[in-house]
Amino acid sequence: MNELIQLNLSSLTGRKYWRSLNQLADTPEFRQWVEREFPEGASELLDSGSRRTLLKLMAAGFGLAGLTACRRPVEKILPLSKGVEGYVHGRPLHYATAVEACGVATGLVVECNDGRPTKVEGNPRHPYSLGATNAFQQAMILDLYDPDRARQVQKQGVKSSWADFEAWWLEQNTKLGDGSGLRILSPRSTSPTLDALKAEIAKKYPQSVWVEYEPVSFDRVLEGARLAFGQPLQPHYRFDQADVIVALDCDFLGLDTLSAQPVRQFASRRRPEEGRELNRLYAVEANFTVTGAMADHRLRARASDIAAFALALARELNVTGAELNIVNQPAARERKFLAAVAKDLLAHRGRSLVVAGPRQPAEVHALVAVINQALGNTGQTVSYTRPPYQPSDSLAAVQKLAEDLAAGRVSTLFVLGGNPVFTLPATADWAPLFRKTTAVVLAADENETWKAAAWQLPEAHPFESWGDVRALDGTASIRQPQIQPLYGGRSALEIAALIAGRTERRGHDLVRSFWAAQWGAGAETKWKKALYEGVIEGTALPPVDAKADAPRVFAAVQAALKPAPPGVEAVFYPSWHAFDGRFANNAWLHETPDPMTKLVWDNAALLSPATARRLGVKDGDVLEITSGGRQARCPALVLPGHADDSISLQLGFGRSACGRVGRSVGHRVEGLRAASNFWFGPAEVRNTGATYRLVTTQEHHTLVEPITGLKRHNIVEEFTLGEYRHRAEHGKHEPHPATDLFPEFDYSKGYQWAMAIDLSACIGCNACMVACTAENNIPVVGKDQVSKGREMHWIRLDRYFSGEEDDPQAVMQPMACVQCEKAPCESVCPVAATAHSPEGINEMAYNRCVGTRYCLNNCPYKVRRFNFLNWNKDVPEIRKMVFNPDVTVRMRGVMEKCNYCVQRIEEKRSQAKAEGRRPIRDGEIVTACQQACPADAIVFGNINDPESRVSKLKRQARDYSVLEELNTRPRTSYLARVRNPNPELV
Amino acid sequence: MADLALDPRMELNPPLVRGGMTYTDVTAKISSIVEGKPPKQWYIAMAFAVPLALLLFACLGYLVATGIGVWGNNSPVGWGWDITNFVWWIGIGHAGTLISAILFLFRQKWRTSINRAAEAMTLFAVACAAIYPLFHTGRPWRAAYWLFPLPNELLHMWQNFRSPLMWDVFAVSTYGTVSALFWFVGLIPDLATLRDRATTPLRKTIYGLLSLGWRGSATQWRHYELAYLLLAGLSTPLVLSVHSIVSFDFATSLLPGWHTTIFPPYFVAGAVFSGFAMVVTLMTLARWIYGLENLITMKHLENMCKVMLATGMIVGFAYGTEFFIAWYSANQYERFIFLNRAFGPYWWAYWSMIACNVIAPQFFWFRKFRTSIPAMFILSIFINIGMWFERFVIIATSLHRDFLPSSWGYFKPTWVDIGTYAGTFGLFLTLFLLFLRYLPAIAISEVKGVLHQQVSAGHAAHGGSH
Amino acid sequence: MSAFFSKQFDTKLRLAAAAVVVVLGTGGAVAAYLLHPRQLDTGYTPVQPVPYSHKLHAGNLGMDCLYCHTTVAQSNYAAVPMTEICMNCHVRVKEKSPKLQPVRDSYATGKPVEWVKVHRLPDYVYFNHRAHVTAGVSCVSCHGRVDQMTEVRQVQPLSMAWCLDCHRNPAPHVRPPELVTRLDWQPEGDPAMLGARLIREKGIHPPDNCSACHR
Amino acid sequence: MLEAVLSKLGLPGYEPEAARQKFYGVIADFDTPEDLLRAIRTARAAGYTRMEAFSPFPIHGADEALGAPRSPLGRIVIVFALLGLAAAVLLQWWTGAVDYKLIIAGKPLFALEPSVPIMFELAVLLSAFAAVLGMFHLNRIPTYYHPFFNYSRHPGASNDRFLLAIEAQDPKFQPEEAVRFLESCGSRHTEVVEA
Repeated sequence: MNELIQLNLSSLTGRKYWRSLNQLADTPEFRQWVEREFPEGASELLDSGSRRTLLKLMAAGFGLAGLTACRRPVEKILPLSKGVEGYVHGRPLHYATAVEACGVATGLVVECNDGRPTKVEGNPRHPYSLGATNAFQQAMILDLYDPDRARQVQKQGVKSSWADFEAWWLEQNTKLGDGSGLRILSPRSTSPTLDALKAEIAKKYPQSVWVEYEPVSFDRVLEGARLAFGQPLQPHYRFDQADVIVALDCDFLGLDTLSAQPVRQFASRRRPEEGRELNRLYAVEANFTVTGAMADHRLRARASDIAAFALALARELNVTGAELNIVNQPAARERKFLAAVAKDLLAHRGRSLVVAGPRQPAEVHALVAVINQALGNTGQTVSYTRPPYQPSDSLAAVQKLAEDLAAGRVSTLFVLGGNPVFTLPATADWAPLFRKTTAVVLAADENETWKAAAWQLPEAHPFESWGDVRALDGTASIRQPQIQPLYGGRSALEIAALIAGRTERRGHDLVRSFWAAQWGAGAETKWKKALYEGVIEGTALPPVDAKADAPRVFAAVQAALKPAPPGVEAVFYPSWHAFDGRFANNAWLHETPDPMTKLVWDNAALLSPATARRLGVKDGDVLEITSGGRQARCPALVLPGHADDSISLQLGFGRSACGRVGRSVGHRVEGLRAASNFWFGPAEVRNTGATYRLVTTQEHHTLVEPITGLKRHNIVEEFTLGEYRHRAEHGKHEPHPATDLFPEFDYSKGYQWAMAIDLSACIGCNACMVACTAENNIPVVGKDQVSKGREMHWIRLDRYFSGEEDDPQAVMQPMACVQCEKAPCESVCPVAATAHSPEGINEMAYNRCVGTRYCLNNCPYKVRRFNFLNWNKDVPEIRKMVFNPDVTVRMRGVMEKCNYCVQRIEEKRSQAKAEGRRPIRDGEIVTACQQACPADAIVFGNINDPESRVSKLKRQARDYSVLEELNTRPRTSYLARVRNPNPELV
Repeated sequence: MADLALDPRMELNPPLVRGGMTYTDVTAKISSIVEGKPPKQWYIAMAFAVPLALLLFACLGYLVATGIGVWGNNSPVGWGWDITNFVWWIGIGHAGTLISAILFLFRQKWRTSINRAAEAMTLFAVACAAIYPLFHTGRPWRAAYWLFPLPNELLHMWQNFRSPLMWDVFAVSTYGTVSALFWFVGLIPDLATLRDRATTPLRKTIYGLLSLGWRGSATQWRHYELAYLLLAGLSTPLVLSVHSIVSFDFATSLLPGWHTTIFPPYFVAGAVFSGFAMVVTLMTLARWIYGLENLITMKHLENMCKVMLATGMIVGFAYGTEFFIAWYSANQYERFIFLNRAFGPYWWAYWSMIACNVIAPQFFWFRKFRTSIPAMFILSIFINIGMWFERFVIIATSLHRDFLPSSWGYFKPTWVDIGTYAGTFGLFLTLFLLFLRYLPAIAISEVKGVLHQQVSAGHAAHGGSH
Repeated sequence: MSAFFSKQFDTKLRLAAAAVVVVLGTGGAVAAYLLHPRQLDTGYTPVQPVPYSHKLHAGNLGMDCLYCHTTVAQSNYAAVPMTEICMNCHVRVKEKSPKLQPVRDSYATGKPVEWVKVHRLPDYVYFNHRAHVTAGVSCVSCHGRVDQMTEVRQVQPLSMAWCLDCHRNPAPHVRPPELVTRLDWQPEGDPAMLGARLIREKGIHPPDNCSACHR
Repeated sequence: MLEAVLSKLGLPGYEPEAARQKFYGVIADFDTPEDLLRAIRTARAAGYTRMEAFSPFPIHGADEALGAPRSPLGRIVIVFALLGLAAAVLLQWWTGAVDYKLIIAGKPLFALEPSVPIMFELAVLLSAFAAVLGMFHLNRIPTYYHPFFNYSRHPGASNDRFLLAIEAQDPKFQPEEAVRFLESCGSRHTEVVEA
C-alpha cells in the first residue's frame, strides 16, 4: 500500500499535489537533491538571520503586498492508476508496528496519510505501551524525513551501489574461512529473527564474534540478578501494586525506563479519588530527575554513595543474616531518612518495592533483589523472567574488540547500526582502529562511525523496514514498514542475512519465514493477526521462581563495595534531547526543554547550588572536567536539588559528524567514559573562565516573586494527603460568584468541550509536547529564537521549585490554552480572528489574523504563540512530508495556539454524523497530548454530559482553575498535586 | 502709528507683537520666510533629516520582507518599541490641537504666533505615529485593509468593535483628518496673502489654487470665523478622546499595570506635557533660524513652560496615585508589577522616567529657567525623553513579568527597532522643514488681528490724541 | 489690472473635476463587479488531458456520480477516479479510441492521468464532502449541472460569503441523502419546505464558527 | 463646439453677451479698519444696500454694519453630528449582532458601552467635515474668478488695506456718483471695477 504517497502541504503559501513516491523519486530535482553532498534548505533557519539579504526580501515582501491573486495557478490532480486495498483518499490508515531501543521494545501504531507516516501513537494492546508513548517515540517520525540521513551506498566516500557492495561481499566472504577475522558490532537487539541469523552466522563462521553494545544499557541489572540468583534475570516491577517505593538512583519514571508502563502503573496510585491508598515514593538520587520530582521524600546522595545507602538500608531492615558493616557513617539527616524508610517498608511487607537504577553496580542490584525478597515483595511487586535477549558483558566484549582491532586480528568489521565510534568507551581511539580493518558500516546518518568506514551503507528507518522485537516480558511484535525506504536503505536484519549467506534477503521474507517456522500450521492467519494487533499472543516469557542466597550476596557485596572517595564525582545520564546521541539530529527533541533544567539545544554539567558556590561557578561557565585521566569541557548549569559534589553530564551531544540540526550542538562528554567510570567516577573540575550561552525556556523557577518574596497562589495548588482528605470532606470551595457587567453566554446546550489535567499524575515527561508538535505542525525555531522567547509549543511544561534552594520540591504543570469562556484574547482582537465556537473552543482563524499580538499581551496564561518570522520558509520538500494534512501550516505574522485538536473533534463529528447522526461517545475524541500521555494525566471530553470522565474529574475536591480570580472561566481545569509525606519525616 | 513700546501699560503686559511692527511688516516678515531663499541652517537640518527618513523606509522594507521578528518583540513582551513609539508620537501630536483649539476657546491671544507650527507638528507627529500600528503587524497590507469596516463579499467578515485597537483606528484617523482640516482652514487667508504677493506665474497658480479664491470679504470672514470656532469646539473633546482611547488599549486589558482607571486623564496630561515640550524644542529652533524674536516672544515661551510645569505635576501625581492604588487594592499582582517597575530589571527605565518627567520640570518654578532659551530647550528635550520612557515603562515592564512566573521574559531592542525610531524623527523633521519652507509658519491674519487690538488699545491709551 | 484666473476658469475646473469623478466612479464600479468572486472565479474551464464528457457519461448514459467518485460519502475528498475505473468499461467500449490513449497508457504504466483541478479552495479551508453529502446536500448545489457539461466548469464562486449563505439558510439545498446525485431532481412543491422538514427531523444545523472550516 | 454648449447653458464665464453684467461695482481703499467701518455706516445712511467689505483679518462689527444675517453653519453641523452617531450605532449593531453573530469573549453581540468610543469619533468626524465643507459652500469657495480681483489694488486686502465695494446690483448704483461718494468718505483710491 505504500507505493502511493501524497504530499498534501496545507500551507498558507498553498501547494497541494499528488505523487507516487516512485514518481517523486524520478524527478530530476529529487535525484539531484538525493545525491548532492550537502542539500540546502532543511534546518537553515536555525542559524538565525544570516541568509536574509535585505533587497531580495524587500522585493518578496512588496510582491506579496500586491496580493490580489488574479490568475489562478493550474493545479494537477493525479489519481492512482490502480486501487490500493483499504485505501480511501483523505482517510488516514493506521498500522501496528514496534520499535526497540537499548533492548527495550514498545508497540506502536503509526498513522499514515496517503502513504506518508505522519503520526506515532502507542499500541493499546502492547503491555509496555498501553496506548501511550514517550517523547522519543513521538519524535521518531521526524527522523524518518530527516534530509540529512545517509542516502547513498558509498565506498570510502565514493558513490557506489548495493550491487557493488554485494559483489564485494561475495568474494570477500570466501576469504574469511572460519571467520576468525570477522567481527560484528551491533546495538542490543531483541529480534528473534536476528537471533536465528546470529546462530547461522556463528555456525558458518565459528570463530567470528558478534558484539552487542549500548552506550545506555541495562546490563548491570541482569548482572546483579546473576549475582543474586546465579542466572541473569530481568526484573519486572508492579508499581501499581506497591504502596511504598524506594528508588535508589533510579529514574524509573524518566530516562531509566523506555516505555510507558511504569509511569502508567505508578500514576494509577496517585489519584486519591480512586479509593486505592496513595503510594509513597522515596527517591535517593544525585541528579534531580522527574522521578525525584514526583517523590514524596527525596534524599540527595552522590551516585557513588548509593551502594553505601543500600547497605545501610539492608542493615536497617536487618535482613536475615545481614551482619553488615556500613562502609561510611551516614549523616544525621540520612539516618533519620533511613529509619523512616525502613519502618515504612517493614510496615508494607509484600506491598513495597525497592528499585535501583541501571547506573548502579551489579552488587547494588543484587542487594536490592535480596531486600525485596526479605520484604516478601518477590512474586508480589517484583517478579523475574529470562531477559528477552542474550545478556553479555558488553564492556569486556568491546575491550576485547579494541585489542583485536589494534592487533590487526580483524579483517572485516560489520557495524550494524548505532554510532559506536561516538559512543564506545574512550579507552581506545576508535576511528583509527576502524580504519585499520575493512569496516562495513550500516548507519542511519553520516555519523562519526560512517566517516571511519570502508563501506558506508544507508540504514533503513524502523518505519521503512521489516523486523520483529520482543518486549521486556518477551512479548513479541512484528515491525512492519509504513513506507518504502525513502533513500533505499536496508535494515540490519537484511545485512545479517547477507552475512549468513541466506538466499532470501528481503526483510519481509526473513521475518515471515522465521515466524512461519515457529507457527507451523495456521501461520497465514497468525501472521495477519500479528500484523493487525501488533503483538503475538503467547510469546510472553514465564516468570522464573528465583531464590536469592542472601549470605553469599552479602559476602560478595561486602567484598566489592569500597567506601566511595570524597570529592566530586561525574555521572553520565542519557539526555532528554539526544538520548545517547541517536536523536542528535532531531530538531523536535532539541527544542523540547529538559523537564528539570528547561534547557534547550544543549547539554550542561549540572551541579548543586552549594557545589557551584564552592567552585565559584555560575550558569554558563565552561568547566573542564577530568575523570579517569581524560578531559572534557562542558558549560555549568546550577540545578537546585542536585546532590553536592556530584556533576551530572548528559550523553549524546557535541556530535562532530551529524546532520545540520545536531552538528556541534552541545558538548561531547563520552570522551570521559571508560569501563572504570562508565556510569560514574571521581572527577576534578576546573572553571576555565570561558563562558557559553545556555538557553532555557523558563527564566524564573519558583512561584515566589522576587522583590516582595511573596508566593503566588491560584497557579499551582498542592495538598498533603491530610489536607486533601479534609478538603474532600468539607467539599471543594466554590469561587465567589463574580458579578458581570453583561449577561452570561449560554453554554448549556450541545457539546461543551473541556479538559482536566491531573498534577498528581503528571510527571513532566514531555511526551505531550512532542505529540502536539507532531499533530499540529508546530515549527521549530532554534536556539537563538528560543532565547528571544519565541518558541512555538502550544503546550508547555511549567516547572516550579518550592522549598529551600538546596533541597527543593518540584511540581510540573502542563500549560496550554485553557479555552477561557470569557477569553481576554478575543475581546481585544480588532479583526475577530480569534472567536469562540458555540462548543466553548477559543478558535484561531489564521487566515484572518493580522498579527497585532494584542491577544498575546492580554492572555494571562501566555499560551499564545506568534510566528515572528516565517519558520516554514526553508523546510525542504522531504521534511514537509511529516506535516499533518488536517492542520494548516501557519505563515509569518500569524498568532497560533492550542485549540483542543479541533481537527480531531471535527473528524469524529463528521464520522458520527455519517453513522446515522449518532452522538459522539465519551472518550471517542482524544487530543494528541492526552493520547500520548503515559500517566493518563490529561482527560478531554464534554462537560454537558455529567457522566463523562472529564465531568466527573471536575467534580473532584481538588479540581481548580488557574488564576480563578480573573474570572476568565477556563475550560481546562487542574487537579491539585497531592503529596503523601511520611509523618515521621515532616 | 504710536510706538507701543513707550506705552507704560504695555510694559506690565508685554505685547505679543514687539518691535512696533505694522501690518505690512508682519506680512513681509512672515512671507519672506517662504519667498526668500532658506538660510544655511535649513539646508544643514535637511541634510540631517532626509537620510534618517530614508533609514526609516529601509527598516520598514526589511521588516515587511522578513517579519516582525527583526524587532525585539517576543513572548511575553508582544509590544515593545513599536507601540511605545506610537503612543509617544501621538502624545507629541496633542500640543498642536490643544494650542489651536483649547487656547482658542479660552481666547488666549498668545497662541496666535505658535499655533500654525504646532498644528503642522501635530499632523506630522500623527503621521509618524500611524506608521507603527500599521507596520507592527509585519504585514501592513493586511492590517491596512482589514482594520477598516469595508463590506467584503469574499469573506463576509467584520471587525470586532469591542477591541480598543478598533477604537484606536477610528480615533487616530479621525484625529488626523480633523487636525488636517483645522490646519488647512487656518491656512486659507494666509495662502491668499502669498498669492497676492506672488510674482512668478507658478507661485501665482499654486498659491492661487490652494487659497481657493479667498477674497477676505466680510461675508467670507463671517462664515469662516464660525467654522473655525466650531472646529475648535470639536477638536477640544476630540483631542481629549484620542489619548483616552489610546490609554484604553491598556486600561481595558487585564494585565497588572495596564488595568488602571487613572489612565485616560493621566495619558492626556502626559500627552500635553510631551506635546508642549516638543513645541518648545522646535519653536526655539525656528525662532533662532528665522529670527522671529518679535513674533515668538519670551511671553509665548514662558507660558508654554508654565503649561509644562503644570502638566508635569499632574503626571507626577499620577505616578504616585498608581503606586498608592496598587498598594491599596491589596492585589498581589498589582503590587508586584509596580515594585517591579521601580526595583526590577527595568529600574533604570523607571528612574529615568521619574528624573525627566517629575524632577526636570520643577526648574520651571523659577522665572530664570522659564525665560532662558537654552534652559528651556534642554529641559524640553529631557521631558521628551522622559515621556518616551514613561510609555516604555508602562508597556514593557508590565508585560515582561505578568501572571505566570514561568513565562516571564525580557525585552531587548534590535538595531531595526532603533533604526525605525530614529527614522521617524527623520520623517518628522523633513516634513516640518518642508512646511517651514513652503507655507507660512505663523498665522499672518491672526497676528494682524492681535496687532489691531494692540493698536486700538494704544489709541485708547493715548486717549483721543487725535 | 485684471484677475489672474480667467472668467471661464471656474467652469472649466468644475467640469474637469466632474469628469474625473465620473471616470473614477464608473471604473471603480466596473472593477468591483469584475473582481467579485461571482465573476472572477466562476466559469473556469481548464482543458483536460482526456476530453472526458460528463454530459455523455452522467447525462446521456445516466451513470451515477458515485460510480466514479467513489469516496464522496466516506472521505473529505470526492476522489477523482482511478484509471482502473475508466478501464472497467473501456477495455471493451471504445478500446481503440485515440482520445483514450492517455488512459490506456496510465493503465499500462501505472502513471496517473494528470487531470487539471477545477474546483479549488485555499489550503486553509477544510471542506468535507462526507459531511455535506450525508446531510443531503446535492452535488448540484456546488458543482452545478455537471451532467450537462461536456467540459467541467466552475459555476459557483466558492467564496466564504457564498458558503455562509448556505450555512445560514440551508433549507433550499437539503434533500433526502439518497437523492444527492440526482442532479435534475426537483421536489414537488417548494424545495425550501422539504428542506426545512428534513432539517428539523435530522437536526441539521450547519456551523458558522471559524474552526468549522479553518483549522 | 463645447464653448457653444456652455454658453447655451449660461454657466459662469460663458453667459451670452446680453446677460453679462457690465460693472461689478465701485471699490474704495481705506487705511484702517476704523475708517472702513465709518465709511460703511455713512454709505448705509446714504441708502446704499448692496455693499461688501474686504480686509486682511476679520473686523468685528463689519458684518453688523453691512447688515448681514447670522450664519446657518451651526445648524448644519448639529445635523451631521447626529448622523455620525446614528451611523456608528447602526454599523456596530448590524455587523456584530445581525450580519455575523460571532461569540466574542462570551459578551453580548451588541452593547452600548463598548460602542461609545466609535459613536463619538464618527460624530466628530462627520461634523468636522460638515463645518469645513459647509463653510466652503456658504462662501462659494473654491471660486477662482471674481470681479473683485479686477480691482487694481486688490492685493492690499490680504495685506494692510481695508476695501469697500458698492456693488452694481445696488438699486441706487450710479458709477460716477458712487465714486464721488466714496472719495468723500476718505478713500485713498477709488475705481470702477468691471464685472
